[in-house]
Order: sequence, then C-alpha cells, then structure tokens
Amino acid sequence: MATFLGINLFALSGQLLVGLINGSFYALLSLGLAIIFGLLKIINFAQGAMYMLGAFAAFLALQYLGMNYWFALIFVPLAVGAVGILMERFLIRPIANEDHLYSLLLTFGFALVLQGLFTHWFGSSGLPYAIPDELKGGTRLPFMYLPNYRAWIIVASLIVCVGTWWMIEKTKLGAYLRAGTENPALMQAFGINVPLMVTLTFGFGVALAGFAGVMAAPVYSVSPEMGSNILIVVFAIVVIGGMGSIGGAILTGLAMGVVEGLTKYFYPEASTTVIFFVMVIVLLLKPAGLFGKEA
Amino acid sequence: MSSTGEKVRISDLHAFYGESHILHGIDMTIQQGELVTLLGRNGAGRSTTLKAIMNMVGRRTGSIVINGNETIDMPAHRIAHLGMGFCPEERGIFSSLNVEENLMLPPSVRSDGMSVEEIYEMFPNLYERRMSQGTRLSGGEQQMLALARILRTGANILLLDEITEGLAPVIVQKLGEVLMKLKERGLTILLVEQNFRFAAPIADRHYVMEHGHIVEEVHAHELKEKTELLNTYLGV
Amino acid sequence: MSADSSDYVLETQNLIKEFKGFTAVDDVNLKVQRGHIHALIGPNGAGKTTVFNLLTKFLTPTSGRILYNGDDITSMKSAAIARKGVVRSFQISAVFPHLSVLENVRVALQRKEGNSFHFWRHESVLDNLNDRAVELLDSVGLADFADATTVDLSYGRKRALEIATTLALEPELMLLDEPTQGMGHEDVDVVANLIKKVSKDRTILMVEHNLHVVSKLADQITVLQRGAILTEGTYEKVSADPRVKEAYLGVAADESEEAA
Amino acid sequence: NVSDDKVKIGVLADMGGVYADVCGPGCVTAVEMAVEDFGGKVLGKPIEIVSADDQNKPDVGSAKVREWVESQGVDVVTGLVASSVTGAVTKVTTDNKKIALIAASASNAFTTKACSPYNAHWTYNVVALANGTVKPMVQSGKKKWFFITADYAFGHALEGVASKVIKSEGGEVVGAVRAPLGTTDFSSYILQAQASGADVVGLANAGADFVNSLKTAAEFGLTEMMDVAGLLVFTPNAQALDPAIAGGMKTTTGFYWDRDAEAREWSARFKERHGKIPAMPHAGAYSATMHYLNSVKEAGTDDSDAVMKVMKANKPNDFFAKNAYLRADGRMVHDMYLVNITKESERKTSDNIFNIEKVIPGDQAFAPMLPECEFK
Amino acid sequence: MKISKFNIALVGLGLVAPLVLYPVFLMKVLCFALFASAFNLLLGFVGLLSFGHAVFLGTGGYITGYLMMNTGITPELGILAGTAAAAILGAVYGKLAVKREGIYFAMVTLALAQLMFFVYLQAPFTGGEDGLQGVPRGELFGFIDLSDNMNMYYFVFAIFLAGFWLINRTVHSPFGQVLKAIRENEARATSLGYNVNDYKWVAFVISAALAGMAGSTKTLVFQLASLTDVHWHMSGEVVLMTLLGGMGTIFGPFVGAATIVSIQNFLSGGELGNYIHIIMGIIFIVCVLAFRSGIVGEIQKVIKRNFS
Ligand SMILES: Nc1ncnc2c1ncn2[C@@H]1O[C@H](COP(=O)(O)OP(=O)(O)OP(=O)(O)O)[C@@H](O)[C@H]1O
Ligand SMILES: Nc1ncnc2c1ncn2[C@@H]1O[C@H](COP(=O)(O)OP(=O)(O)OP(=O)(O)O)[C@@H](O)[C@H]1O
Ligand SMILES: [Mg+2]
Ligand SMILES: [Mg+2]
Repeated sequence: MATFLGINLFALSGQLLVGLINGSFYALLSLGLAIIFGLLKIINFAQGAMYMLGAFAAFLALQYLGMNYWFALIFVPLAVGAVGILMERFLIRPIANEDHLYSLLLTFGFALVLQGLFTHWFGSSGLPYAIPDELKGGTRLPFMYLPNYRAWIIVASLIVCVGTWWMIEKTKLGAYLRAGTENPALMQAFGINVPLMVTLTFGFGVALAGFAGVMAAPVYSVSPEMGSNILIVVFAIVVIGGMGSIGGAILTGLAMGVVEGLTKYFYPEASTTVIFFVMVIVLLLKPAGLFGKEA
Repeated sequence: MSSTGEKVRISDLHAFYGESHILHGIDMTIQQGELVTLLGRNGAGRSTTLKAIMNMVGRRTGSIVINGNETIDMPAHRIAHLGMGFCPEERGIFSSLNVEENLMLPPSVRSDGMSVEEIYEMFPNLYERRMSQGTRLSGGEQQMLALARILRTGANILLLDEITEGLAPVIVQKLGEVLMKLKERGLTILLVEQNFRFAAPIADRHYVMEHGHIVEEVHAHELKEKTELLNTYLGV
Repeated sequence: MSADSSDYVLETQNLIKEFKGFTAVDDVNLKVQRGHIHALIGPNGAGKTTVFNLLTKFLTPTSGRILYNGDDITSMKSAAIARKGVVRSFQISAVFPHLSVLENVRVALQRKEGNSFHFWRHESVLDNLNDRAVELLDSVGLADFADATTVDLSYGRKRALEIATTLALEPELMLLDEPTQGMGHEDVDVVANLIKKVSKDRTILMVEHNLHVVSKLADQITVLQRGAILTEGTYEKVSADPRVKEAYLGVAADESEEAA
Repeated sequence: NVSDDKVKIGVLADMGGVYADVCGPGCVTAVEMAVEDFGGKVLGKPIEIVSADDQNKPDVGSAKVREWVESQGVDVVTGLVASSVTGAVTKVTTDNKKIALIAASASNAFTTKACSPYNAHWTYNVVALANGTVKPMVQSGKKKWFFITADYAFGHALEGVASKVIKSEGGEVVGAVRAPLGTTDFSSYILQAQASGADVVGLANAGADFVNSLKTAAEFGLTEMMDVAGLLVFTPNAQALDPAIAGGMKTTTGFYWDRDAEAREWSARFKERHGKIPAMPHAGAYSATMHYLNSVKEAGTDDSDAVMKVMKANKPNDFFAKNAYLRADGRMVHDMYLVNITKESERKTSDNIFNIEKVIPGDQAFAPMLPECEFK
Repeated sequence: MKISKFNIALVGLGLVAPLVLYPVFLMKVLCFALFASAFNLLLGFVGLLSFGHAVFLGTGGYITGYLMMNTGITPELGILAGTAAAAILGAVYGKLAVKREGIYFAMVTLALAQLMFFVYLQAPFTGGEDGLQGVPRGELFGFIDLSDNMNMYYFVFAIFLAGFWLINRTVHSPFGQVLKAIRENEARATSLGYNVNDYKWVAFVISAALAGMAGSTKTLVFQLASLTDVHWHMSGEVVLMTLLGGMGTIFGPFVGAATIVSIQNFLSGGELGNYIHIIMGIIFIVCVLAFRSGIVGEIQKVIKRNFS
C-alpha cells in the first residue's frame, strides 16, 4: 500500500471522500441557516428541530401514507416549510422588531417543545428508515467501498446548494433580502412586500432543513435528538463562512466536513471540537468570516 | 381645476407614532406637474407628512387619494406601485449592498424611468464608486444615491425629503436644474426643504407647517408680499 | 522643530489614504494654525470626512505623517489622541441617548478624574463634577435641561449638548464635521454663535457646506478636491478662485456672499 | 420500626434522553408493578414511589437523590442508568446510609473501586457483557479485534474489560477509535475498522451510538467483510435496526422477555401497562425492588444495614433472577444469556428480537469479588 | 446600592428561608442567581452576549473540586482559588473576545468555551463524564463543619451577598458610568478618550470571576463538578434565566434563576417529569410573546405606569 510519512494514502483518500460526503451534508444544513440567520438575521434555534421534523415526517409518511422516499423528498420539505411559514407568521413576526435575543429564546422554546413531543410519542431510541431500493448497494473504488446512497448525498446536495446559491446571488432576490432586513420600512416604500418575502424566505430556509432531514433519515437514525446536537455546529459553519454569504456557507460546509473527517482519522476525540477551533482562528484573523464582507 | 390633473389629494390626515399624535388634520392637493414644498421648523412634521403618505408611520387616519385611488388602507408596498418615489431624510442607503446594487434595488414602478447611463452622467461620483459598499460613500454621495435610485424607477410622483442636505453648492445648483427638468417631463414633486433659497425659485407653491398643522399656503407669485409672514414662521 | 511650525497645532505631511485602489486622500499637507477656526470645504466625496477620520485614527493612513504640536501622532490609537486633546464631533449626532444631559457631560469630565476603572467605588464620587458640568451646559444654553433624558432633546439641542461634552475635555483642537447639518435656520445661527464663542483659547477645524457659516466663522479655508488640496486662504481669496467656483461653489457663490 | 411510617422508593432514571427507552418511564412502571404485586404495604406501612429524571447528568441525578434522602424520607433508590449518574448518586446514598438498587448501569465500578455496603448492582455489567459475547468469539478463532468505543467512562470500561478478555484468551486488539458520545456519522471510523484487518469489530457503545455505528457498518459493507459484535444491545435498540442489518448478531443480555412462561407472563403484564416489551433493566428494577421489599418484611425494619443483611442472606428468585444471589460486595450474580438478533424470517411479531443461544451461569459471567469489597 | 427597607427585608428573608425550605435547593438558587447576575453584568449593562459563560462556572467548579479533593485546603481558600482561576481564564478569553462585536462576540465566546469543554472532557484530572464526585465540603476556616446543610447555607448566602453587592457596586460606580456610555454609543465614548476595549475587558473579567465563584460554591454544595457546568446548554440556560427575569435589571437574574431552578425542581419529580422539555419550551415561548422585559422588567413597568 502507498504510504507517505507513515500515513496510508489509500486510507487517507477514503477519509477525504467520507469527509466530503459529510461536508456536503453540512453544506445542505448550513444553507438553510445561512438564509435564515445570515440573510434574515433571525437566530433560529429551531432549525435543528426542523431537520428532525423532516426526518420524522419522512418516516411517518412511509409508515402511515405509504409515501416512498422519492415523494417524501418533495413533499416533506413542503410540509416542513409550511410549518416554518406558520412559525414565522405567528411566533417570530410579532417580535421582529425586538432584540435578536428574543427570537433565540422563542425558537429555542419551540425546539424544546417539538423535541419533547417527539420523544414523548416515539421514544428516544431512534426509528429505522431503509435506504431506497434504487440506491442500495455500492461501488467499489480503488481505495474504498462507496455506498450509492452516500454518492447520492453529494449529488443531491450539490444540486440544491448550487440552485439556491444561484437564486439568491444571481437574481435580485438576494439584494431584496439583504435590503429588506436592513431597512424593511423603506423597502416597503419601494414597493416590495417585505413581510411576505420574509415569510416565504424563512419557509424556504426551514424547508431546506426538512430536505436535509429526509436525506439523513436513511443513514442516521431518525431520533428526536438528531437536530439539537448538530445545531451549534451548523451555526458555527455559517459564521465561519461569513454571515450573509450563501456561497460561503456552502464552501465552508464542505471544507468543515473534510476537516472533521481528517480529525476523525488523526485525533477522533477532538472531532466534535475541531470546528470551534477553526472558528476561533477564523474570527480572530478574519472578523467577518471567510467569505463575509467586512462591515 | 380638472380632476384628471390632480395627482394627490390629502384630507384630514392624522398620523401617530405609538401614543404620540404628530399630524393633526392635514389637507393638501397637488396637481400633475407641480412642484410643491413643505416648509417649517425642525420637528414641525414635514418628514412625517411624507412618511404618512407612504404609510410608514405607526397609524394614520383621514384620506389620501393618489391618482384617484384611496390609499389610507393600502399596505405600503402597494402605494409605491401607484408611481410613488420616496427619498427619505436619513437616506436609507443599504450597507449590505454596493452602490450599483443600491441604485438598481427599487423595482421599477413605471416604464419610463431614467436609464442608468443618464444617472451616472448626472452623478459621476456614483459611477466612480459604483462597486464600493453603499454606506462607505461620503455623506453627500449617499444623498445623491438616494435620489438617483428613485429616478431610475420611473416614479412620477416624487416625495423628496431634504435632498440638498450636505451637498456642495455646485451640486445643489445642479439638483435645482434636475428638478426643473423633471417638472417639465410632467412629474409631480412634493419637496421638504430647509434651504428656502433653493426651493423658492423652483416651487409653484409652498405649504408652511407648524406643530403638525398646515398654517399657510403660499403661491410662488405671492412670495414677495408674504416674505414677512414666512420670516416669522421660519425664522429665515 | 522649527520655530515656525510651533504656530501650527496640527500638521499633516503627505497624508494618503487609499481604499482598494481608490485614493480618497491624496498627498494632503494641511497646516492648522493655533487659535484659528479652520474650515475644510470641498465637493462631495472630496475626502473631508476621511481626513477627519485619519486625524482621529478612526482610519489608518496608508502613508504620511500627522503631527500634533510637533509630536508625531500617526501611530497612536484614537482614544489616546483624544486624551492628548484632539476631540471630534460626528457628522451624525453623537450623544449618549439614554443618559441624562448632565451625565453626558459628566462622562467626559470623568476621564480626567482617573477613577474610571474604579468599579468598587460608588458613583456618587462623581458628584463633585456636577458643578462643572452645569457650568458647561450653561455655556451652551442647556442648563435647564440638565436632568432631561437626552433622547428627548430636539436636534439642535443635541448638537449643543455634543459641543458641551466636547468642551468638557478641554480640547486644544476641536474637529467639527458639518456641525449645522440638518438644522433649521435659527439653530444654525445658534450653533454658529456657539462655535464662535468656544473658539476662544482653542483651535477649531471644521467641515461645513453651509457657506454662510463658513464665511462668518472661518479664519482660514482649505479646499479639497478629489482628495487633494485645491487651494487655501481666507474666504475672500478662496471664493474668488475660479477653480473653486467651478468645482464647488457654482454660480451660487456670489449670491451667498450677498447673503452673508 | 419503619422510618416516617412509610417505605419510600425513589426511581431515578432518564425520562426523556437517549436511555429513556432503556430505563426511563418503563423503570417506574416496573417498580410500580413490584409494589402492587407486593401488596402496596410492608410491615403494615404504605409503600410510596417517587420518580425523577436525571437527564443523564450526574449533577442533576445526585442533587435529586440528595433532596430525596435529606428532605423527603426516601429509603431506597433504584433505576440508575448512566454510570456517571450512578457513581455520583451512590456517593450520596452511601453518605446517608441508603440502599441503591442499580438496575441499568453497565460499569463494574460500583462493586469494585467504588464499592459500597449499600450498593446492590442488579441486572448486568461490562464484565458479564465481555465474558458473554467476546470470550466465545475469541475461543472460536476470531482473534483480531478492533473497537469502536464511545468516548466516555462506560465505553472505556467496556473496551478495557473486553480487551482483557481477548488477551487472556490469546487474541489481540489491533486498534480502537474513540468516537465522541452522540456521533452521528460513523463512516470514518468504519473505514478505519475496515483498514485494520481485524476479524471482529467490537462496538463498545450503546443506544443511538450503537444503532448508528452498526447501520453505517452495514452500509459500507463492513458486515460482509468481518464480524461485528454489539457489546451492549438493549431490545429497543435492536428493534430500531433493520433486521437485514442486525440479524444474526450475537450479544449478551441479562433478560429476555420470551425466555420462559414466567418471563412471558410478567412481560405481557408490563407491555399492557407500558406499551412496549420490557428491556433487561425493567425486569431488573422489578426484581431488585421485590427483593428489597421482601427483605424489609423479613428484617422487620427499613433500616438499611439490617435490610441489606437480609438481602444478602436470602437468594432472590423470580422470573428475572435465576440461580441468583446477592454477593457480599453488592453484585447480584445470576444467569446471563448469549443471544443472537433475529433475522427477518424469524420475526413472527416485531417483538421477536432475540434467539437465546446459551445460558451463561452467573459465576462464569461475572468477575470474582475483590477482597476489599467483601462487606459483611 | 442604597440600603433600603426593601433590601433589608430581602436579606432577612434570606436568613430565615432555610428554616422553611430545603437548604440545598436554596443554595442552588443562590449559586445560579449569582451566576446569572454575573452574566447580566455583561449582557444587561455592557451589551455583550457571552455565549460561553458556562466555561467560567465550570472552571471555578473544577478547580475548587480538584483542590478540595486532593490538597485538603479549607473551603474558603478553595473558592478563592476557583474564582481566581475563572478570572485568569476570563482575562485571556476576554482579551480575545472584546475585539469582536455583536453576534461575532457571542460566537467567539461560544467557540472558546467549546475548546475548554474539550479540555475538561479529556483532561485526566476532571473525571471525564463522571466529573469530580464526592468533593468534600470541608471545614470553613478550619472549624465550621460545612457538611451540615445549615452552616453551608449561611456560608453560601454570605458569598452570594458579597458577589451581588460587587455587581451592584460595579453598575453604580464611576466604571459603571463609562460602561453605560460605551453601551449607548461606543464611537462617541472612544472619541472622548476611553479605550472601550479595556473597559469591556475589565467588565468581562469581573463577570468571569463571579461566574467562577458561583461555580466553586456550587461544587461545594453538591460535592460534585461535572461537564454539565461547562456545556453550552448551561451557557444557554443562563441567557434564559437572565431574559426571563429581566435583563439589565438588578434583581432580574435572581428572579429568573429562582424561577427556572424551581420549575426544573418541580418538574423533575413526579408525573410532569416526562413533559419537562415541553413545559419549559412553552414557558419560553409565552415569556417572549407576552412579557418580554422579563418578570422584574414587567413589574418595573407596571410600577412606573401606576406610581410615577
Ligand atoms: N419614529 C418616531 N417616533 C416618535 N416620534 C417621532 C418619530 N419620528 C418623528 N417623531 C416626532 O414627530 C415630530 C415631527 O417630526 P418630523 O420628523 O416630521 O419633523 P420635520 O418637520 O421633518 O423636522 P426635521 O427638520 O427635524 O426633519 C417631532 O416632534 C418628532 O420628535
Ligand atoms: N471606508 C471606505 N471605503 C471605500 N471608500 C471610501 C470609504 N470611506 C470613504 N470612501 C470614499 O472616499 C471618498 C471621500 O469620502 P469622504 O467621506 O471623505 O468625503 P467628504 O469630503 O466628507 O464628502 P461629503 O461632503 O459628501 O461628506 C468618497 O468617494 C467615498 O466614497
Ligand atoms: Mg424631517
Ligand atoms: Mg463627509
């Protein structure tokens, strides 16, 4: 086997690829948050719960409606997005003009309720969700066995990420959003229906979390806790990438997957901490994040 | 007066910020192609009048008819589409956007707005700084940008709040010319100004405000005879 | 130091500030004479505010030197410069809105007391500053408002308060950025008179677009254009300069002179 | 002779966290059943139950138990899941001379380095798991092991004990990774396991970590290349896995509901009340409580020292405790079972989770007593 | 702080409370109240949201716990050492964090705290997941036995009063005036000659030290130092306590801490235990939607409206 400095290169390429897979997952998750937190400036601590909701919705849809994975991939995000829209409309909008801390507190409470309810109904052990037949099996690469579903994660999240990035950065939507959060009254006066735009955008950001939930269901177990653990990591990714930068969130998500993957290889105990280490370094050297515009 | 020429009719307009009652029954009308100013001291309620027209105050009652449409119950974003262009006194430049994005930001409300080339020609500073962050512009440049971006939208009723503030005299003159040109094109303009010397020669009429009331209406041709009166109101 | 330069409170040498390839301040050699009211004028975007920001270190010069009383202060931090006696006001009003008017002034007076880090002492030790604070408020006509909360003040009064606060630091050099902007005519005159009044015993450098005020107050004027000094001199000299007319004054110059 | 004129049992468990299905509300149900089956009274005094959520945090759990014993007259504490919580709680109970009936913790510390005359460690421990699962596999020729270990005390203990067993049987540990608690993605560790050239990958983790690691192992084809051994598998965890993945895997348990008629009878009653079949801690909690109450009755007092003496003198014997006795060090020694997880075809109902392969006599399953822990 | 009748009554209440209520519960309330008040010094009076404040609580706890277990020093020294350790950590972290503002400040403090969490998780002296169990309470000044809950209570009460007094004094000190000015208008404060970062830093260190003191005390009370105290959930919890009670008010953090500790205590036993997350969640939502200024803040509003 090829080695370099005593490191098994085959094993290392495997780790890099696995890191990239996780990274594309992070990218997908942080994308939704990058929109809600980075653009709308709403601290949504329920984003993790929405991700969990997506996974549970896929599970329940299969169990009770017989809806398969592919339909779930379309309908679940819509349903979760609808929850987001209701949440924005009835919980967040009334406090839109208050300190951001309050949205943190509120969404945190909301997440607790959701998580509590699902624990109450389904227990905490996790529920099984099978990989769809079409994506079972895998491909033998020279350095590793790549399960088809993992390959699909890369493809699907890249499509969604790039599509969203294009929509926000290359159409006027992004400018409207940034301006709309900075001075909503003036944007209204320019003829933009800011509240509607914010609601829909929030719904979209939440729907992305739901989408990530469906993507996750077959590989990670569907459990009420799945969202709370990943939440601050995703916040960290958005901040490292630079708030307000969609592309930054995506690229940082990918990069952090790889960084974490390498840490799992060299120093697994630190793998949950390494992202915060990166965050400290980045914020001290580049205050607005890797891709953020300095204020 | 033909009613088709009437662009804005305000009757018994009251406006509130939370508990505080700022406007106490304003009445005014503006004809198409007119340039009307709102004069008054600091805090008289001139900016509030403009904001009330755009539905940007806490609460408002009375009637505001724009182009024949009653707008008192209309959400702000629909009012703009009646052809309104609003330039706020705090300028409202977006720091998260660069100059060009700021300029291109407000959606067109009518088709015959000024082109970007025309605008850059009028304000060469903006062209030069077009890639820089909006709020990095100098105070005066921000003022230009705030005005320029509504000229682009094709709005034909302009509400302009203190647009000469912080501008070099040479630019102020140029703005005077621009406003005259816009008037010739048939645009209707409601102008809030401190700089009476700027406003006097270009305005058709002046409203004088005090404590949320309109206390005087002065036509351009009456200016001479009412100078004394204006002096007492404005302390010129 | 040559004897000559001691007449200058502030001097800049080849001051340059670039923003990503754009030169906002271009080789400016500014000399502010002690005791003068020195006005900085120029078209929009000429770099006036940027010069102010450089002088007070809200921005770092790309190159060049800043001398204050002959000392090089180019690399000092902004708070340190303020402690040396160079104090600025902002283009947009700067007060502490939820402190009382008196407290606004007292915060400025407090610095010299040397107890600003004393977290174990009661704030009543600051009461001995109240008399001085009221005195200062009185000098700008705000004595009656000492206990009011600052947000409630009108715009003109906020500006006056800001000047009182600045005076509390007993600055040798005051930097005023468009002190009359956004004011009604009455307030403009009040503030102009105030500036005249406080200019005794100190030097003032100000940016102002109101020619009426400039002509009334300024002993010396520097005209900036595109970041560089176009010309310098008294109001009469500067306003007669055809380049200034073209770049800044327009034809209004003559009218304004009449008005003044 | 009963303090406060009642016997009060505190059930401390994880009511909503990762171990809630293992010993949470279910443990409360089990203790309630024991009290009811006992008749609700002992020595003519009522038996009360209080319960609390420890959130798997030692500080929360020990604070609660402190309050119970110091201000609410609780006489005995049971439940006790996360080993970290149990460690902190047994400090408090020992200080206050109260009995702790440990129904769900895995660590063997409570009868070794942290042993106490007031501990009764009931259901199983890491030694039994290692002896039950690992030993026969090494003996059958699976000599090279790789561990994926949960990076906290329980995982370390399990890996340590298992490694000792492997070495003593002539096997070898070729590598190990410590995965942080709650790791969601195990693929990196699975790749490392794959590259290690081991015969067996031992999963020294529990709950969701176990489920996720096994799922990922299957996805990456690890299960086809080498054996995977789950060292601690509770029935709800096994239920959460696709039988195609988990089917056939061997593991060790202290109880299985379908073992015999007696177990089935009790389990049916439990399921009726709780909605799910019992996991081994549920049965253990019942058994421990029952033995305690019987001993109170015989001792004629709820004084902990007297009761403990009787508990150690009499052998527990019920649907859970087979060939059982409570050793002087507080270890409840009883039969353990080597089982395998059922395949799809063997699942007549979703409750058919295990096939019992072999009964492991208690003395073979648990480690001998340390002399310093021989409390009389 | 004026010595008003109100304050005297409160202290009196504190003195008799353990005769009625379970002292350990009261001690827990006091520890968290001190922690929340220390946190509020930063959030409410300087406008800095430290989202990693648990690290100071935990540091105080671990250091005190370790020293008490291994060196046999007296409890008051143990607490001093824990407080000092938190202050030192606060000095280092504060230096790094005060350079950043707003959400970035929050994120830097969170990230720094996570690094320390990792250290405490892995370091051999902390006992990992188990934490430091069985920390002796020791004898105060070498002769007052603190294993007696009453003695312990009055000791904790004294510590709390001292910490609380210091926070109040800081708020109403010349230093506090400058802090207020900085919060109101940072650029202006700078232009008046104040090095705002130095002031923020000092406030940060004071807050960290007092948070550490709360942690040290808590460790003695419960005889345990564990990862819970350094986990980011704890940092979140102190935000909740402060907001619930009323940020920027003197008594708000106390009320918030008391409320949350009581609710947790009440829910953790008995039937409602299963619903603890749901109930807490609903409380937060209702609190934000219905009384945003927090309990004390709302009461102050009512008083203002009706009596002035
Ligand atoms: N957002 C607000 N909330 C409460 N009161 C306000 C608000 N905005 C303005 N006011 C008050 O309304 C009154 C009128 O203000 P307005 O801004 O309309 O005055 P103005 O005539 O434009 O004067 P200026 O020259 O200062 O711009 C003032 O007394 C002001 O204090
Ligand atoms: N931080 C910055 N980044 C990039 N460009 C800047 C920045 N600050 C100022 N500029 C540019 O530098 C030039 C000078 O700006 P400055 O604010 O000094 O002008 P000014 O003379 O004060 O004008 P005004 O009279 O309009 O206030 C402007 O063109 C402005 O766009
Ligand atoms: Mg106005
Ligand atoms: Mg300027």
